[in-house]
Amino acid sequence: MLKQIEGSQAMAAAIAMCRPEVISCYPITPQTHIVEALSAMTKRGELGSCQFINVESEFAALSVLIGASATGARSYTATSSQGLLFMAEAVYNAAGLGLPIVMTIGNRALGAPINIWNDHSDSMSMRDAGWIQLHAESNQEAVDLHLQAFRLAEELSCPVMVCVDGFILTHAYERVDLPTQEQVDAYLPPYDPVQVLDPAEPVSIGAMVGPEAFAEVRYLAHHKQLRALELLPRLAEEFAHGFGRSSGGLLSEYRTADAETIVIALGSVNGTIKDTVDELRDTGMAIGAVKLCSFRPFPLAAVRAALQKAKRVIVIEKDLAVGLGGIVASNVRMALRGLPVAVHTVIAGLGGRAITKVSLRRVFTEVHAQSESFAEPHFLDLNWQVVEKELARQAEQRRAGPTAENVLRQVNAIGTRVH
Amino acid sequence: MSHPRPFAITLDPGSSLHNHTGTWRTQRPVYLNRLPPCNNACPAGENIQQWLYHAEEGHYEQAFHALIRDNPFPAIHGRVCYHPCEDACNRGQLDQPVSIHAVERFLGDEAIKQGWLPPAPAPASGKRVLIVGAGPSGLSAAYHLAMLGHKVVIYEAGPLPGGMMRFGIPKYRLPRDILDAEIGRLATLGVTIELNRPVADVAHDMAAGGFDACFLAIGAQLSKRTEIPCRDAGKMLDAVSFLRAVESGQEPVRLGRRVAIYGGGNTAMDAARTARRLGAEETLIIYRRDREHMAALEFEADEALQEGVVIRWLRTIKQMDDSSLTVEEMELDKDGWPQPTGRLEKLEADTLILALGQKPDSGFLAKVPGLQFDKEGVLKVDANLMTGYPGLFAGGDMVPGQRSVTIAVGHGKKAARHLDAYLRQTRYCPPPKPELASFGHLNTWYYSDAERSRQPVLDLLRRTSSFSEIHAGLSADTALFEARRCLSCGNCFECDNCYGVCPDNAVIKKGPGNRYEFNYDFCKGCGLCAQECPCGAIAMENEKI
Amino acid sequence: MLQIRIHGRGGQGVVSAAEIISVAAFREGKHAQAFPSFGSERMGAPVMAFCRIDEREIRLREPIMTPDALIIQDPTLLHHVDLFQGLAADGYVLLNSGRSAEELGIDELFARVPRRHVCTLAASELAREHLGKPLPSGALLGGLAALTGWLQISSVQAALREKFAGISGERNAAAALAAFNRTRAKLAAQEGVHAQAD
Amino acid sequence: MSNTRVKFYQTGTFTVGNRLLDDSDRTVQSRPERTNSLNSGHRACQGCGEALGARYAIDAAMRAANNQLVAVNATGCLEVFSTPYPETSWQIPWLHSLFGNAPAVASGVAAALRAKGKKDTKVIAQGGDGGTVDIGFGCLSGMFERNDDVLYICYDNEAYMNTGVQRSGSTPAAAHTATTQAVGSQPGNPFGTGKSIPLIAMAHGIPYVATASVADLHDLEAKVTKAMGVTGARYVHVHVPCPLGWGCDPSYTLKVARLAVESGLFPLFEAEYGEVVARTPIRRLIKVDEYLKLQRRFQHLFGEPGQPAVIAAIQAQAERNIKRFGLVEKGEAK
Repeated sequence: MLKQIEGSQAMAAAIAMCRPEVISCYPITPQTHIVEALSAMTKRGELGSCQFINVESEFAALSVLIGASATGARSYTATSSQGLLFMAEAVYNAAGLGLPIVMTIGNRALGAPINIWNDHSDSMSMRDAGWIQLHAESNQEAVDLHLQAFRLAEELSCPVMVCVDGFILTHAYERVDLPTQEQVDAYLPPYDPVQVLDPAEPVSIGAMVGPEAFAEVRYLAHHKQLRALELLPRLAEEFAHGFGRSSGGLLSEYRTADAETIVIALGSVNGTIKDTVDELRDTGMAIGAVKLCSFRPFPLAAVRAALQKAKRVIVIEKDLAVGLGGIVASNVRMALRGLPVAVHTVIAGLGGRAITKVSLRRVFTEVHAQSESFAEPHFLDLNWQVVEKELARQAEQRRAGPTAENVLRQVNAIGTRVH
Repeated sequence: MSHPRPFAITLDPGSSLHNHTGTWRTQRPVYLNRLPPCNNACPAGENIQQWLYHAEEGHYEQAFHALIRDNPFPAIHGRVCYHPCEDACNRGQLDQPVSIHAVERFLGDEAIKQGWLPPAPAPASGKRVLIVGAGPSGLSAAYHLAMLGHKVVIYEAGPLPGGMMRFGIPKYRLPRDILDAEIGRLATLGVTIELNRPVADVAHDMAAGGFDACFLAIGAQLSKRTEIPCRDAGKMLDAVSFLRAVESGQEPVRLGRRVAIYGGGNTAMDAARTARRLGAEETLIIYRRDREHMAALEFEADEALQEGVVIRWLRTIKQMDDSSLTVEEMELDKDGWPQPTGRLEKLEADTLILALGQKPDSGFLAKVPGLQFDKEGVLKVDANLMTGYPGLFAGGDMVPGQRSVTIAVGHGKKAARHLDAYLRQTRYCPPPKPELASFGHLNTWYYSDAERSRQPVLDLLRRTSSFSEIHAGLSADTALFEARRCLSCGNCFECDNCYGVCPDNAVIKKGPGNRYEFNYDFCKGCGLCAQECPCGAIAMENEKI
Repeated sequence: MLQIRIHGRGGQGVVSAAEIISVAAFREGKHAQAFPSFGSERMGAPVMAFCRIDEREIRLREPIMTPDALIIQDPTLLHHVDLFQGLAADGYVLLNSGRSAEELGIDELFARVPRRHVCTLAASELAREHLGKPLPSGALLGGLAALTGWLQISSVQAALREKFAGISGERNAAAALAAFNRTRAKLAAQEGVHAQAD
Repeated sequence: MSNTRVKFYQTGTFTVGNRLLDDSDRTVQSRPERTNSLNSGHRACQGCGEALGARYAIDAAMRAANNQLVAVNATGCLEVFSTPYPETSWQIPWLHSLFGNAPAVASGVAAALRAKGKKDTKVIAQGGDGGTVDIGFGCLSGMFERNDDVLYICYDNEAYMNTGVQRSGSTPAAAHTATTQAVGSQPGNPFGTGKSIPLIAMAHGIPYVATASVADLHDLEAKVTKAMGVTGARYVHVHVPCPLGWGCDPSYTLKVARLAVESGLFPLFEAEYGEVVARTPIRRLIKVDEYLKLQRRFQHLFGEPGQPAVIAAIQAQAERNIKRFGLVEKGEAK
């Protein structure tokens, strides 16, 4: 059913239709609207016997789900930013124990300085934890990915993160086609765990494993993600069949057929990229785009196949591997190793900095024209004036004070400018 | 579950049983039985802890049978035994000793009340044994020999069986119906007692009666005397004949108003207390040493004092006149021996009873070849209580050593064992004694706090005016409680501590009466079981590596 | 594609206003996208919300930099925030004020957009009348419908009823209608003025 | 099983078993059919108090729960020695997640059971003092505050033994550990430390809180049994000596635990909804030195010159406990 609805509400509705049995959460912006909605539904009895648990920290939130999932309950939570970091130990543990928990990440920057706005630093920090990470471009896809996430998690017995850009999607009202309960039930069978805490059949879960078997356990975790590479397209296909629209999968291509330059990115920025691509196409530029949905597992083969015909690739990413550059870009380079394709990293949208068509257009054009001056990595819309001023100031006095505040003072206009 | 479980992180239950941690062990626990101090101290060799164990469960008949395997006279001993077992009882170091004698008496009295009898004796051996004297050791020997299948005949010179138990120990300590009841049980074993049957020539009587062996148990009937100048010998008599006269109730004994007793032994106390009961207004004990050196037991002296008997310590009698005694004050030298001071004093007394000890009347044995005596006529015996004359054994007060009813009964048992071996041409070797269970072996924390139960005592007035028994017995409840005060020193009583406290579940419980077993596959040898065993029935031994 | 930007202060329902516009547009079969200026919603802080309306799917996620219409819920912002930034040449401006645009001293605005595209509306007063509290959104949306003609007043009212359950939905709908009519009248009057001026 | 003392007969209810007790007065540990939830073959040190305490507690809980029990375990000795791949000593459904999250994981198990309508299955969480009073404290407090239907059992051996005897939040005053050296003006663990989680638990107003000791099995089992009969968040704090970390002979594990109780340093009590409702009186009151002397971690307090002032302070602490909880009854302590 079509609905004009806030992203968080839409996702909550979809998650509810997945019949979760235990939901546990701790408040942190910008994911809160999702769990608030689920809490209300639980209270209204719309989720049957589902238990909604308010806990004292994100660490506890995921820990509660570890217990619940190991007891055979379909388990869900959501978090963002610092919350995910505070969870970190449990994040690794849930994956290590192979518990099919689904968690929404309302992507948000990491402090300090504290910043509540969107980028991908948080989920990137957990990219090697053994969770599957799927990124949504729109709220429609956010809804659809949650349905696929539970299916995928439970088939593999592996936890899944659905990454949704904070505010940009979570707080955006737009048209969403919500599935019916019948459709969801048909797509998502009841949870049949591979291991469960049951007095009738006792097992010890979470043994200490020494050097003699640890490497094997890790390999098996890796192997699980390789299986996900096969499973994801199949589930997407099945989804398209059952719901009449395509969502998810490993990645999707946009006007790449004859493209010399291909832009690749995660999440909601793909919409703006597509509009920009259309405009540039109108000027005759051979440019296309690839939307990467699955970041973990990273679909090396699919990415290679999608990009190999291009002359150059631009990676737009909302994160920064400090001291290296792009995280997605490094993965893309790995996919393209051995091919004569130039990969350019564009660090953009950090801490909520708006990514505008204008800026993208400028960058795409520059790269397409193979300008020598293009820096690697390129920081989109970086205010060099401010940076150089601050660097100079730091150079002259040791006690230069807090950088963040100094920078703000220079850009004197908090929240009043559009960008 | 249809799915395969995750590798390594998920494990099947209880699988650690493959890991035999017993290999870590440098010491191993072992169960053992140690010798309880009560058993060790009992002159009659009773297995006290054993019969207490049955009594703890209220299985009194079982307890009785366990008891009479060693001593046929629980009702008597529960009354007259000086119970060295209680002096040895480890519980004495915790609160007060278990009142073993009270429980023993309860069992004895219960047996009489219920008419419990000894089990059937062993098949008849066809051997005949003569026993001279129906005192404690004679009767004890008779019982044991009969149980061993021999035909036993007792020749008793006196009119009634019991010896000193009847003619030495006053009624108020041992009622005669009790004495008769327990002696009576011997008849059921085919023991015959011929009364008023003195023996002049043992060898002749043995041959005449067709006896294969003989046990002499004539006791020590003769009072020792001392020279005291005295006008009227009639005013002086000896304790043994005094007590016998009172018991046999023949011609009335004239004592007068004031009676003095000379001596510091139990007999002196018995004589004094009997005199009180016969109406003596003043009863005075004169003893040449002081209280801590007296031969009588504490409680005997205490009870005498309670009953108004006066004791003059450190006095010797120089001479006796019509109604007075001249005594000399003594001083103890550094060795505790009395030395004259020359200070004299007069004491009023109408009668003087001498209680200066006894010696056996063994003259009639003079002509038996191979026998040896000391100057007091005490008959020498070897370690097996056999005299120099083959087949002739002796025990009780007539042989060297301490004298008490219980010692005598012990002699009877011991003699019976050796005599039986003699008759069967074998040797009797007693089993080796295990290590003594000392207080240090116990973990006393586990034992409940439980005060020793007291026996009711007759009020003083009736004590001094009648011969009725002073001490009453325990009720069934108090007897049970008292039995349960036993610490079971050195022997497992199945408290489950070892089974419970083993961190490795390495103790196997084998069910009631079957105790436990160690599972050395898993025992790491920590020693907790030994440390927490209340009764010291587990020891740690080094593993040989 | 139509782009609307709403300026106001936290707590004045700026974000809701954008959402309601999107719902109204959706009810008319259009694609719409509403989103806030992602600030931490502190009371009184200057906030913005955006709404896009289009016939086709809206993929663009950037903030609205060249609005076709501006709603200014709080005229006190006029002096320290660059409200008219990027306003289209023929853009519309609806101000919440009892005073006239002239009185507010924003003449420079008239140089950028046609005078008749600028309108003030005493939305807070209307809100007080209808809701009992000065929450101007409902009224302003009625005004917007009148000023721009992009939305049917009926769909605005329906959207308000959808957003605010029960009585407060009705009251908002009423306020919207009143504002719609008042604005219409005002515009008609202005037309008159200009007609004479020609 | 009630924890009223049966004093009749030799050892009354002081020993594990007693051939003359009524069935209802017998300990779970005395029964041949006990579950041995923590099975033989585990890798705990010789004389491990925690291994013992865990079997005591879980077996009792199993009996109370009719064997419908799930246990969650925090990281620590208990977890490491009981489940090294490829063997586990647990006979019950058991889950180990992390050091600091056992209470939350247990809440999750309870929630799942509730969601699935499995009312008969009970949940226990267990951990050492480190996992309970320090790193797991946040989750513990949360579980208490939500009054989740979980019994949390802390096996307190007063330091981080698994990592080599470092100080924990429940390490007693003056104790020498790898991180509290026995030198300087305040040798060993500085004073004013060591938090009482039982009291903190009481402050949450949860239905049941109790302290217990491996040295008093009847008491421990009675409390676990009682706790299992209560719904909501429950906490039982069990004192379990560590021969290795405390530096005493493995065979002294129970002796030392007993002395801790008898000296008043480890008070045994029960509380309901934040109020102390019962305490187990000291049986034979002793001075603290008797307890301290047996342990190498307190060795520096004795000998020449020794630390009489420190010992006096510890004695004072014991007397505060005795006064606060009324641990000495007239005529009770002998």
